[in-house]
Amino acid sequence: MKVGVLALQGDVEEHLEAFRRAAAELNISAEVVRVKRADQLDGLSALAIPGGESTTIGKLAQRLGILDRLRTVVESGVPTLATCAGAVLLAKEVSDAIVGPTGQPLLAVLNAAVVRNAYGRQRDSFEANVDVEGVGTVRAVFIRAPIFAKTWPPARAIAHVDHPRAGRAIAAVRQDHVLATAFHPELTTTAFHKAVLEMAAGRL
Amino acid sequence: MKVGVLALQGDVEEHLEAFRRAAAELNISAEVVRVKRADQLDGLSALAIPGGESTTIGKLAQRLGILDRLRTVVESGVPTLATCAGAVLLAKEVSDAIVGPTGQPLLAVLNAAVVRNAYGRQRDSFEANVDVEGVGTVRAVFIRAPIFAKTWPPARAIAHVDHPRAGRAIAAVRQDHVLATAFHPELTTTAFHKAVLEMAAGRL
Amino acid sequence: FTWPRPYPAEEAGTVKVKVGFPAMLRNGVIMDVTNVEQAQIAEEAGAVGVMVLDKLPYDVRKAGGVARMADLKVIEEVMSHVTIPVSAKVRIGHYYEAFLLQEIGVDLIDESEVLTPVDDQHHINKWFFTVPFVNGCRELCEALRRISEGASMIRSKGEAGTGNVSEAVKHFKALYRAINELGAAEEERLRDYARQCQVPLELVALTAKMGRLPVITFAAGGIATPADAALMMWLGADGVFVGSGIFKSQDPRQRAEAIVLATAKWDDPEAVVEAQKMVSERAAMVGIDLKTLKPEELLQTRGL
Amino acid sequence: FTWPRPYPAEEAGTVKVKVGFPAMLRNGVIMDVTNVEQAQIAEEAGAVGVMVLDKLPYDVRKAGGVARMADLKVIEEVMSHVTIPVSAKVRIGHYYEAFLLQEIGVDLIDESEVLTPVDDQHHINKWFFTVPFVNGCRELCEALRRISEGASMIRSKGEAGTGNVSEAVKHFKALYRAINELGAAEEERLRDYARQCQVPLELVALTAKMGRLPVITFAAGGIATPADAALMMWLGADGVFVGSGIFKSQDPRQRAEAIVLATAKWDDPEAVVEAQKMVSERAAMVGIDLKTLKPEELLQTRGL
Repeated sequence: MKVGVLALQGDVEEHLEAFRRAAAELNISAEVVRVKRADQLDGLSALAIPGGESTTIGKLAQRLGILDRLRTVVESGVPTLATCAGAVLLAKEVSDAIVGPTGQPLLAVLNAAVVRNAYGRQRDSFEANVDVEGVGTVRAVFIRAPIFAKTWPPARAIAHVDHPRAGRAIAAVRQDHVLATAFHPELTTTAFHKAVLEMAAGRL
Repeated sequence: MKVGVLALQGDVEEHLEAFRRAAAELNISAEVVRVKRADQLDGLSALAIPGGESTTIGKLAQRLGILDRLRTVVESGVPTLATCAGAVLLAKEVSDAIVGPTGQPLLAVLNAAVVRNAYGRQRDSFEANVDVEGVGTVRAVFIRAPIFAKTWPPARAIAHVDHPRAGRAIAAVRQDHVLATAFHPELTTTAFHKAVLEMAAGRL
Repeated sequence: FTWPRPYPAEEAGTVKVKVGFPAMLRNGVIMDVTNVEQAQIAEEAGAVGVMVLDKLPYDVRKAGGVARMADLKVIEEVMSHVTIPVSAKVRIGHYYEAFLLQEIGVDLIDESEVLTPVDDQHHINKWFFTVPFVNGCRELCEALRRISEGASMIRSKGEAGTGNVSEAVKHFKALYRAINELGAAEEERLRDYARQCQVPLELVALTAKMGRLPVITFAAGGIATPADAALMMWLGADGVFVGSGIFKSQDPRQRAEAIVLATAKWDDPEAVVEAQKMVSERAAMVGIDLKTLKPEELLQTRGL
Repeated sequence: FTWPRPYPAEEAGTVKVKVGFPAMLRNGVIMDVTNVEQAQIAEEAGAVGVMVLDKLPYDVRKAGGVARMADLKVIEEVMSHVTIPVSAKVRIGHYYEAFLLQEIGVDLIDESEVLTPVDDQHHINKWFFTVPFVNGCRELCEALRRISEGASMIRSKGEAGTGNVSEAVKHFKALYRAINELGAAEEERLRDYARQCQVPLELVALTAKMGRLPVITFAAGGIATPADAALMMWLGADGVFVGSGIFKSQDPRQRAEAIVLATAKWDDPEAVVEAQKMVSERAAMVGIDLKTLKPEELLQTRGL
């Protein structure tokens, strides 16, 4: 089966690598491809939207006419993993801790309100151990991470992290077949990619 | 227990060193810290305000919003040792032998009127043996030292020095838990720091 | 990654975090800006970051005198008007300008040969910082030296402010030829190499194993057209810095968008065509033919 | 301390007193001023002292001719309007200007390479004075020679009047590298060193034991921004002298406050940021690129 990583901008390489190792550990033969054009979206049984600059990815997706197709694909039930910038793109409401709301192009699929740079700037990026429902404890890397200010069903929080400044914050959200994280699992673990692949292989 | 030295400007190093040796001679384990921010004032069981430029220290304390907190801490009974510039800061009235009154920011805790540069300029700085009530004779170093023109209770003079030009002058004052000197004990002896530590340890 | 750890500090600024961040800039363009308007133009154009300067390299070249870090106010103003990472240059060896930038929360610091150096012996030891650093290099040894000082990102020096990309091409090829040679060297040869470059063996071994620099590497110096950008990506750059090429041209807005597009879609000629068409040759910045520069006007020889 | 005692004089001006005083200037900024207004600006800005000159170093460089000690009236006027210590420069070797300054009660005397020297063989023997002296140095030996002549305070020479801090950085590093080497040297090595520098052994031994100069050491020469000041403090300076950097800029008032703040709070980046924001790069004094100075225009080579 074919799984894709949106490869317009960001740490695409690490996701491809994670999928490859996840497939190997799960003993599934998966073909991992980069998605740079709209037509590479079809026939995907799983998708990942990488970390990076959400504004850049948004603008590029928009100008390359991928944005809408992406929305359709995600809504059509393709299991999707979105990390950091990915999560921002999926959210319905996005604002920035410093410059307030940002009129940036969005996919607006995830029922969540996202606040960018909530932890402060790059300087405040950190590592932490996070308990994720259904996965266990993972070493999480928060890089200019956003937080999910609030979620509404069917989206629900599956992980929390407490941070001295931001207090207790939601670190990951799940909405049916969509997994959105504020941190970067692809730098430390393959757990999330395994989850997505199992979803794609059709078992809960 | 934690003791602090106001470290905005002046001979901070010598006070830290004096406290360390005083603690060693008294066999108390004290943690000596520099105080550069308002929030480093709490939890102090003793404080020292070093010699230096009182105007500079005042302005810095003011602009860094430490002045008021400092006043509260001193009034709250934390035993305090103030030397030279320190003494000037604590005084309620301050004037200069040459330029008259100086509208410089003050803590205004000590009931004393201080005249700066009373002994003249740096050139007239000197060393002398001074009898200090409850400590004995100490080698005192007067550097651009002020004199306490007059004191009113509960502040009382605990040391005098006679100087050919200024005549007999008050060299040190004590007001409850506040010790103020015109000279620099931290250059020659640890006696004053021992006194403050004992106060902090709660005897006498 | 198991680097030795200098000070006890809490979990922020770990190596993974500092080296991870540039990974997020992949396929991106960082543009030199001198004020907010230019920064917003850059953001709308889709830049993944802006580099705040007092004067563009081309003007630095003209003005002479002592060139320092930009104003903090200007930098902060920029930081509060754009959402993309903001970075700034510091004079080589000037620890304190670096502290200040880290203090105001700059996302990336460039210890750059474009400014007047304050130390002609040592670069900043970047392990002391939680903010990632980027340094320029002309060949592999320089790059490895910077990494062993704690650089989390590397760029080619090229010859800043000339609008001629040929030096950058030369530096990138030199970089990758050396890396390929390492790929095949066995233990002993690595030892030699480590010695020549004066860097630890593990770093060389790691570079050899990965077949690339262990950190993100951008192209910089003389990029003026989308084609130049795509070329550098094609040569193996992870992204590009564009200096005077954009805001010294007559069509900065489109040129910015075009270069962003060309960088992102470098391996798709069709899109690069799109990008190339958004700019016109007449509007490009007039370049400087390298043969006309006197040796002491070369910026690339600064730093060690 | 058991220095040998030249003349019988009563208790004033003991070594402890002269060496103690600079200790009171720790973390402070001393500013060059040419009149009362500037002196008051300096005081309000929180300077711990002012240095009274006839012309700022930058202008000294321009004017040429013979540069002497400032007017006594101007100095006294300053002394009677500010409460902070007042200091002044004297020509190298000019005992009498020094006597005069001591006579009018100046708090600190700077035997400086900025003025035209009157003796190209000897510096003033400072043991004769009760007023403390400060001298410039480029490396440890020079510093120790000055101390053994009775200097109670030392500063780096840097290259005065250029607004470029790189020479000061070079001098400070040279200073501390030499000191560290001493730290580990045993007896014999100290002997060598004492011989090279032509200073008594005890002084070297003491320096080695303390791991620093036995007297307070300030940074001077080319400091123009708060960042420069913080950098020098970070390099181990006990305080800084600022010359033309302040009163040759367009925003002297804020620049003065900013540098005071940056010096006091050098180890607190946050505050230095505050300070840095109070100044803007455009208002800075235009610097002079060292490469453009002819050797005989260098002030740092004066004195021995």
